Amino acid sequence: MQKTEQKFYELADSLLRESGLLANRPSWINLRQLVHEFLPDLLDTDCRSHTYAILLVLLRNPEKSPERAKKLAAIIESACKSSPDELFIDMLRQLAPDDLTSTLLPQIYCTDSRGSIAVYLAAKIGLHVEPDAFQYFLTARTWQQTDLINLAFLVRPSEQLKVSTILEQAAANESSAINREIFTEFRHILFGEPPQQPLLPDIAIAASSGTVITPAPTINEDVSEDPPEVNTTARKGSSHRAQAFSSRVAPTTDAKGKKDSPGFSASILKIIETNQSALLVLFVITTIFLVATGLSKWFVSDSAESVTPPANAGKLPSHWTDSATREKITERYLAADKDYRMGELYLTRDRFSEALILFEDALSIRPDHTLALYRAGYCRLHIKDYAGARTALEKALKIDPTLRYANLLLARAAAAQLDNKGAESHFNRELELAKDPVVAEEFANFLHNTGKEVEAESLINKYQALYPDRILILTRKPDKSEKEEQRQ
Amino acid sequence: MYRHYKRKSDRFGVTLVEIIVASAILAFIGGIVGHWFFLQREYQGRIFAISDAQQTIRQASWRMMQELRTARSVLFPRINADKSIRSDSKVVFKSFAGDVICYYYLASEKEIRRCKIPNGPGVPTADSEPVARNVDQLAFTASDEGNRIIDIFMEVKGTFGLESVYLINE
Amino acid sequence: MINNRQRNNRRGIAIVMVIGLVAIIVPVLYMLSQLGTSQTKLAFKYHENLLTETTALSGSNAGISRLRGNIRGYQSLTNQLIGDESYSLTLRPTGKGFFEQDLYYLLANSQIKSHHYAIMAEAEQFNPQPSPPVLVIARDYWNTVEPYEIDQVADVLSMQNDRGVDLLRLDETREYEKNATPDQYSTELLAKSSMLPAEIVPDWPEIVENLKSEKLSM
Amino acid sequence: MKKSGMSLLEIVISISIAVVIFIPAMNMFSTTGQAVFKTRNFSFANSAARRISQRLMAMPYEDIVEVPLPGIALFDAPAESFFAPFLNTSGTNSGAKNITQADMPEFYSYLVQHDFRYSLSVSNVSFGDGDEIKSVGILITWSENNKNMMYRLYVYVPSL
Repeated sequence: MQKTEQKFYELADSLLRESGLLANRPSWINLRQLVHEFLPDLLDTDCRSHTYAILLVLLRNPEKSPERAKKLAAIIESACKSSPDELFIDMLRQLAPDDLTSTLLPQIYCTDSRGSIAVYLAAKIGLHVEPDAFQYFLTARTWQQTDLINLAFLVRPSEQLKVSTILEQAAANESSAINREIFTEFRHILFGEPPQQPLLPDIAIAASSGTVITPAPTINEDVSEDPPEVNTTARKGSSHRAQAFSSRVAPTTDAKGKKDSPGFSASILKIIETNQSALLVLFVITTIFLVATGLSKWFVSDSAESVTPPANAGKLPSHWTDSATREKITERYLAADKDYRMGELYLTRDRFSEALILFEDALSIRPDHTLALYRAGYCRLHIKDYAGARTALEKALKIDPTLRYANLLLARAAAAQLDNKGAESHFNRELELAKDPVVAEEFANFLHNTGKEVEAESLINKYQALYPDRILILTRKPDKSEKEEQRQ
Repeated sequence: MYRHYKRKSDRFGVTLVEIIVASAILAFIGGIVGHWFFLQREYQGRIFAISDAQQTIRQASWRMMQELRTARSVLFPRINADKSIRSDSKVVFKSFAGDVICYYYLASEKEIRRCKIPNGPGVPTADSEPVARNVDQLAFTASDEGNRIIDIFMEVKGTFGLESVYLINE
Repeated sequence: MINNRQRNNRRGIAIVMVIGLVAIIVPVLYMLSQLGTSQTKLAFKYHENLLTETTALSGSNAGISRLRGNIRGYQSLTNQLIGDESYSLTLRPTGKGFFEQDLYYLLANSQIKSHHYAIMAEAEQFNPQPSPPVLVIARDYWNTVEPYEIDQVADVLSMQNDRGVDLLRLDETREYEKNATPDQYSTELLAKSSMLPAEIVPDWPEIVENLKSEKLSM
Repeated sequence: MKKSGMSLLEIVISISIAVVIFIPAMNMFSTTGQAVFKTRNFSFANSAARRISQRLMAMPYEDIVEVPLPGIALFDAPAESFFAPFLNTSGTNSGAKNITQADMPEFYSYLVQHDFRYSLSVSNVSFGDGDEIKSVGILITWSENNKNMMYRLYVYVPSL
């Protein structure tokens, strides 16, 4: 039996070295006879390589028989799990396009390495598919760049435009962004500068680390044609290496097993290589984190241990920051404040003239002291210097338009000068700042006393509704004498 | 014919390698963030402690001050015979209504408590809830002859509270 | 050339980073920042609380000063200032005393944002001499953080009622003090010693002694 | 063929984003820490000012005098100031404690570290015959992150 097997391999090797269509080669008849007579079902399970397995199927089964297609499919699927050799590729070239479309092309849909290798093989043997097929291929799985380039070889050069158009339309109707992207990328590859020959997929490199597979120097564009004339020495060399490879790898056909041991560190390296930039960014972020940790430690630390006073301890700084208002406080500011507060003390006794002097003193140090301006206006109003009051109050409002009661005092000043319109507008402005019922009551009384009873009534009603707890009343204008009596 | 081979489920797959890379990065970031957090927790802890301490001091001070403000006389502590100041961990005073009120520090529980002793018939009653908890140190200091000023010094976890109350009523 | 797998990895990393940032760091920092802000807010609230009290007290002092300066009659002064803070002051006459002195309710109020502080006291202003200052006696100060409007009769009545409860109790304690002899008074108080918290007991005799020495006699 | 990985531009952009996110984020944290410590100082200044304001009510009117800036330190304060003597749990003057390194080390170091001081700005108005009123500005100053801070509290004190 072993002898027969040996005979088969010898005859098969010579057949493969011969040229022309398989069936027309001199060794074909002898080999076929051998297989039919002595090897009816031998080698089905332990064939030396996928190349011989295919040859065996071709020798045994008639063309277009379902059995032939089934067996071919099984062999090709198995072959796609490992790195293909040139001999096998040459063998595929001998297959009819019909055999290939039903056996090799379905493998392209596989998500694992089979898909990549199937595309590579199809490109390598110059298989072409119909233009409308590409959109299905592209959406069936995720595609690596290498696979896409190989897939581009499956497009007939004359049909590139057509494929592109179809993909463009498909992209327009596609909802998935990933698919649209892949369509576009494939179109770019089609019109870009493609490499001269199909690229061996990444997975194959990783899986067969160390094995070099010499690609064919030229590519036959047409499957139906005879295999191209190739340099026999090169062919020999490659076939030997391929044999050596297949004999070494063949016993462990499980792809995963192959990947694990020698491929792991390589794949880690690959991950690091491919994610170099991302890792760099991570490194930078980490550094920032660590630096920031140090910084925050420094910021937050309030070392209770140190008993050393600050460098400027006990010295008079140029300014302080008010901890409540964040204002810049200088000695000048404090000096003005002191005068202003002294003025306030006089006001506790209604001594307006003395107070005014002090407020003016404060203003001579700090002309933008809003409250001193307000108080100066207040004093001037009481000593009946209405014009002076207005100037001071308007100045205060210019600095701080939201200052409360300044508008009220302006209204009083205007009222005292019988400028009813001015008074009204100041009253209104004051009420815009705050809906103060006391101000509203005063305004309503002012309106009442100037003959605008209706407005006065509506204002008082409005504020009465706003402040139901208070009693707001319209009163008759108090007599001068009454006011004086209150003051005594 | 190609439509036949279309396998939708493969379209958005994630490979083992991707998961490994993603989790490695996540673990890396997690580690860094964790480390950072660990360092920050120390400061955070301090900040929280200070924050709590301040709140305790404010609440306790305000509560005691409000009652002391309208009180009529401080009964204890009072300045020493040689007119030097005197401090104690409790304060006893006659309230606005004439009753005897005591705020005292319970060292074993680190609490400030309040007790009301009726000036007249009736039994003393202690408040069920303490005025403040986690107080490390408390001292009431009398410094004036009129018994109308009482200083409060409190320490909660390294944060110090200082108060004085002037009794407005005679 | 960027292949698909790499692109997916990068996208994955980007997503992980973004999620890491958003899910972990941002909430933590937000929480921490809230802590800082809430602390500042609390400190400010307390500061405002104390400031209203100090300002109201100053207002009350200003009121006494007005009475001493013999600025009499119904007064309602808003927006009086001390520092940057304002207070309101109201002198509400309540009648005449035994010695023909004028009696007032002296009301001072300060408000900063939502914090109120009102001080109410009874003030007696004796008959003015040919010129001020006039003798003024202020007593029974009472305070509240309730937002009373001191220039409103209704609110002043409410304040009076609130204070009245404490004043009634004051009458009781005063009665008790007056009716007991010093020895009776101290004995009864010393008897409470057994019911006191342990912290007070050692100093109780001293406290009772102080109470006894200040006991009202008439 | 394009080159694998990220372009320099992408790296620069991602780093800038990282920096832009992390630096303010870190600042946010340290700001929080600072805020709490600042708040502690603010609250303390607040209560120190209150302590003085309350004591002003009880002390003799004529003793309320100007204390010019930079003021008197709260630690190692001279005798008979607002902060000295500070505590005394004994029955005699000899037992009085001050805010010194020896008597109250922790409190002392806190005050020294921030150089807490007080000043008084006194405005006095006399209406004659001993009828006077003072407006006292209580200024508490301290140092915080090399910044000079001030807390101000004003109070009226009438003569009796």
